[in-house]
Amino acid sequence: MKDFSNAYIFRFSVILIFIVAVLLSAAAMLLQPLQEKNVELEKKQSILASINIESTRKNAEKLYDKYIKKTLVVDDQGNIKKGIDAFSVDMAEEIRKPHNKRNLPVYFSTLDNGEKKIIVPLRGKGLWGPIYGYISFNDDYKTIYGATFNNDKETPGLGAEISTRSFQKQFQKKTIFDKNGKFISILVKKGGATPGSPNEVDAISGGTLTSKGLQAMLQDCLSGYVPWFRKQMKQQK
Amino acid sequence: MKALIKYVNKIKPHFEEGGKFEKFRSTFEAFETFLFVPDKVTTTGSHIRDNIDMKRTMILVVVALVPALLFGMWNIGYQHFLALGQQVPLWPAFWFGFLKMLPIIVVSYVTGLAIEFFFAQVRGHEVNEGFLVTGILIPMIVPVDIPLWMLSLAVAFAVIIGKEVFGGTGMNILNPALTARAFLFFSYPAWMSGDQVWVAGLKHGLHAVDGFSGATPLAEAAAGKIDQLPSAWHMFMGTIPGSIGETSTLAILLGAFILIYTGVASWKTMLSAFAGGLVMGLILNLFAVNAYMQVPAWEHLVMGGFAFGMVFMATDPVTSAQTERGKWIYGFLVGFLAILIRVLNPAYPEGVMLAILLMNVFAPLIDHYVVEAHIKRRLKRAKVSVQ
Amino acid sequence: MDRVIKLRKGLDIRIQGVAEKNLLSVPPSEVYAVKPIDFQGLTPKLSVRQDDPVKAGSPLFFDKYRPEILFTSPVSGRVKVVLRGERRKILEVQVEADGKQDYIDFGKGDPLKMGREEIIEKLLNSGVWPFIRQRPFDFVANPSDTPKAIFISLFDTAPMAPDYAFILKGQQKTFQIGLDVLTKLTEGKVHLGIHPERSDISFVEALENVEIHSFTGSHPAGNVGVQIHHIDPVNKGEIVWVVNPQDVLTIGRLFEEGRFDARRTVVLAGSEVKKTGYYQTMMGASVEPMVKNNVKEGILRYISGDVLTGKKIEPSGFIGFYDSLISVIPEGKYFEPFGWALPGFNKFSFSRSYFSWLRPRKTYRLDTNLHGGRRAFVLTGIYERVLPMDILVLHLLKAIITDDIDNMENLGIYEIVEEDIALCEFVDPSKTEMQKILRDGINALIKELG
Amino acid sequence: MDSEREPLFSSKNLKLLTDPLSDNNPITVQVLGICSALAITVKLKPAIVMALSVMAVLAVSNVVISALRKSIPPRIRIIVQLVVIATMVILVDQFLKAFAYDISKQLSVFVGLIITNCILMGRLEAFAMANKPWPSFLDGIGNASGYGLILIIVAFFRELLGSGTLMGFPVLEKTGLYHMGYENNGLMILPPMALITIGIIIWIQRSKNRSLIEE
Repeated sequence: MKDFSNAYIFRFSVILIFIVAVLLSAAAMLLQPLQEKNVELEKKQSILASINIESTRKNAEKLYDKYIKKTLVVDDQGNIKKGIDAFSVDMAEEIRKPHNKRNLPVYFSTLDNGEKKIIVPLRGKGLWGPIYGYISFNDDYKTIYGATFNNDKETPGLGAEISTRSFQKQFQKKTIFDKNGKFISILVKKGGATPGSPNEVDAISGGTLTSKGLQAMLQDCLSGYVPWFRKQMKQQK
Repeated sequence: MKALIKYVNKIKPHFEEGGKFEKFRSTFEAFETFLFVPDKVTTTGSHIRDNIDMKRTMILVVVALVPALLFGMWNIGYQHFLALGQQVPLWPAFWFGFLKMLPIIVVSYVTGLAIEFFFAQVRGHEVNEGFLVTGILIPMIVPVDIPLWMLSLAVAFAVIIGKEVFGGTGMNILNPALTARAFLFFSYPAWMSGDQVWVAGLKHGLHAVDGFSGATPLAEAAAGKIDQLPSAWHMFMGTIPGSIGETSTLAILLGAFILIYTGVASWKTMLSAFAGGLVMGLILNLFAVNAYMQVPAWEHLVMGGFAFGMVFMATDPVTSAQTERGKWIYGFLVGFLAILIRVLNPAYPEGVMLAILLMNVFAPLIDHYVVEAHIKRRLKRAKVSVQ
Repeated sequence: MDRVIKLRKGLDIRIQGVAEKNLLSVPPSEVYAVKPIDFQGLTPKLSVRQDDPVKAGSPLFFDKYRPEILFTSPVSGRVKVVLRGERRKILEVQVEADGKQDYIDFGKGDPLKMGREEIIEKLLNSGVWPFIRQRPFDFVANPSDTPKAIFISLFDTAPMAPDYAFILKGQQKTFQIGLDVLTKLTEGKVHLGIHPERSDISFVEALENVEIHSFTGSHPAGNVGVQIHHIDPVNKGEIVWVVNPQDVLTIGRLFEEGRFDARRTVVLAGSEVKKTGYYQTMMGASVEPMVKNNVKEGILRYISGDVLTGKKIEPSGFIGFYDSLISVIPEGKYFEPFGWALPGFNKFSFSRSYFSWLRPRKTYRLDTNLHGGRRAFVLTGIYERVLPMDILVLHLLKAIITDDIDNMENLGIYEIVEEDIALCEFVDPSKTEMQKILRDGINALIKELG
Repeated sequence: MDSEREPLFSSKNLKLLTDPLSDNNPITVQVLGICSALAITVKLKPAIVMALSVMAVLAVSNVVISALRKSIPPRIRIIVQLVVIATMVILVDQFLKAFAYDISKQLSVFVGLIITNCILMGRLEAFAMANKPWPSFLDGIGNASGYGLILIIVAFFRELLGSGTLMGFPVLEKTGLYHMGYENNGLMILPPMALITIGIIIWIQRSKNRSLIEE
């Protein structure tokens, strides 16, 4: 093999690095908007799913703009926080903060039939990794209209069942307050919900720990909204 | 019988080398040796041989399984009618369980033996007796409502992937019966866990009376409902939901006695496995931070499949450690890990299966070190004698 | 005699047909044979041809690679035939006795006053040398070696084995001379293994120049290999020699009388023998005069040696070079319907897998049926229970099967020969041919060592 | 192009393409790149995308290295190879994130891990450094195809048996198998099953092709 001088090696490296750097930065600059759009679209699809609207990647943008009319951020005292964009709040970060420091996003939606829905994000821990989703309420601020959950690592066939529509459908028409107006969230009952109970859903058979995680997530995330929900209820009266 | 012997002898030449059915020689051998102890005589070495052979050995294991099997059949019926809120006498309960169990056993044997014969044929070696035991073990470690096609698939997986890939009986690394169970557990978790699969009928929409959960003691314990555990006496006797053969520690101990007395299975493995479980249980008691960890160590030994696994699975001579010293170590670690996984792992309520399979993998390593130590001792002796 | 070595592992097979203790005479055999196949690893080269006249002590053949080792005729007469097998392998050299018994005179001598070289020469010339075997490998000893010790087991625990205390009785003087010869051959000691319950203590106590060790326990406690293992084990590169008790007498008589005197007491035993007992005969003699009209009906197997390690012979065959026992047992060529599933009150087994354990004193008419098919090794731990040595049998055999020379050496192939693992073979449910595997391993090892 | 030169698809060049498909398959014969095969073969679609990604990275890197082979200083050649691969991998990753977001999510870190795939470094070092760009290109395509082929076979079975779908299309549902009590096999979705499937492929391949069994 040829013998190369140190100077040559140095020159070669610099040129190589230069070319690579140009190539990569160009790609990054050109592609970043598209990539961010993808993340955004996914979030929008998920939000839409919680008000039972199926969307595709193509029409998600349009549908989101059509149905989601307003967003805001509240704190756990029920006060509105100004100057924060609800859509850009990262729930993974929020749930790590103490309750009184959290930014709690709220999405308002108006359906085709004129009904108003309120959507809030959820995030918590399953058995093996994070679980997350959105849950929507009727404008009585207590009856669930729809819910969607997702997971990264739950056991297929057991814990991962929370991502199925059939499991999520159970939440519809349930309520997070009891008759006396006390907040109790939704209980994911192992062995089956008490028939007729407005606060309980069936846990996944064999997916006990994911079900528990889901219940904890609902309790943790929803409790922060309760003061604001109560305020809204009062105003409505 | 004489006529049969005559007939077998008449058709025998066809199956020998050069005969027209030479290809089916191992199938013929299997049937011949099943019907008779053949007229083979010693040619080299010792002129007389012990009466024991692999068939006898394996059949003894099956005999040892009979108490647990019979109890399991009765318990299927007992649990089923209990769920309906009925108390039925011994025989109807047993009959119900027997009818439930029969197809499971038949499917297990038919599938497994078909594959064994096929491979013996292709490879031209004898059909090994190992499946006599595996074929009855598998039905005893599955839930009663298991769909038969799943069982059949699991048996096929265990025999092909668990055994034949490695070169057949004697070469396999993992216990075939547990391989089948692991296959089912990971493939069809909905049929292998939860509260509905352990009692006949629940999974198929039978509505249990109030207060009957169908959960196994392990599931109750894993869910933190320690106060709802059946009494230790019930768990020892076995009138609890669970895999078909695993519930009655008493019946299993009867089997253990047969195995140890006839010398078929190693008492060292069993004893050290129970010791290992007890030690881990005590360690957990010591550092208990939740109710499950406070469960008395000895109670773990009668819960779930611990006793069944330690007596019938851990002692499998092919997949356990093969040196005597190794058996002590192997057994202890199996028991130790089984309780560790059971209590501290949230996802798998029963740790016995995973503990045994894991130690199956490590058994050759244990043996390796035992043999190395043995060699070292021998070499040392050589040096001493030179002086 | 201070320390008794207690062996707990092992098994006394409860076989029917143990010989009664009475000395019987038998009409002399017409034909005698020396069989090269009795000697491990020997390549024989003939020194006689058919019809050559021989005397008692005339060489018949010798070792091709160690021509000083001669194998001589036990009787005087004429070479009747040289029987050959496959590839012209010499199986038997038969000598027809003339009834006169002319001896070659090798000269008397007092071993204690003779030099080592002189003794060895005398042993070699007379054909008595091959009675001395070496461990490892069970070959005829090499005259140029000096063993670290010599071992004699004065009792035999094999099934139906002769009682040496009974045979040796009254021949103490000859035995002592034999021992004196052996003391001259080694730098170390001559060790004598005895069984306090089976050996004649008064006989032993009077012996000189010998170290005595007591053993108790079942078979194979009487195997000299087992005794070596517990007294002074053989390591790689070491050699010890072993001699059978009756052969010590032959050595003794060579020095006492100056000739190769091949007289030997042979036990005829077995469930199929009508009149068992201790027959006064000669080594190499035909068994025909002993068994004729003296066995029961049926297809029988005649074995020169014990039923665990002996060689199959014809009813007109010859007593092996080292054997003091002829066993006759039934052949097991029969079918047994569902034999493996029956309770088996009548089936002897080391394990308690048949109900025969209910009667611990019962003896059995054991036959040569294999009782099952050959299988891969499956059970473990059973072999070590019948071998009172610190050896992992299963791992050693596996090392041999996989041709792993290093592990064969490490796991103790130098310490055992076929007779030591014969019991393992007996109890093996997989019906593996262990003795054959072991010999194949030893051959492979020797080939490797060159 | 010009007639004096070796034809583009001479038998020697064709062999570069076909050999890695079976007789010299990078996964089943050389046992390389197993790790990614475990992770991304749950579904067919990501497996195909992964196969194509590897093909793109390997073919382009092979050509680039082959073109530069005479000017790369031997002392830093490994680093240069690595830089070329890494650049290609990052580009592919960026493109996937922009244009095939769902699949890139399923592939997650495994696109990035193409960098450490031994097949790539192996081919660059063993082939591209010593051959002209065109054969190098074919070698890259061939080896990536061999890799991809196994990936796709494994993914086919894992998706079909594990999820009952192919490319997301519910084939088994259409056959009515579920009504008969059939259920998807959860084990197929778990990583060990990929290893076992590859094991079975190797088993079958070797029992058909005795020459692969080494002494």
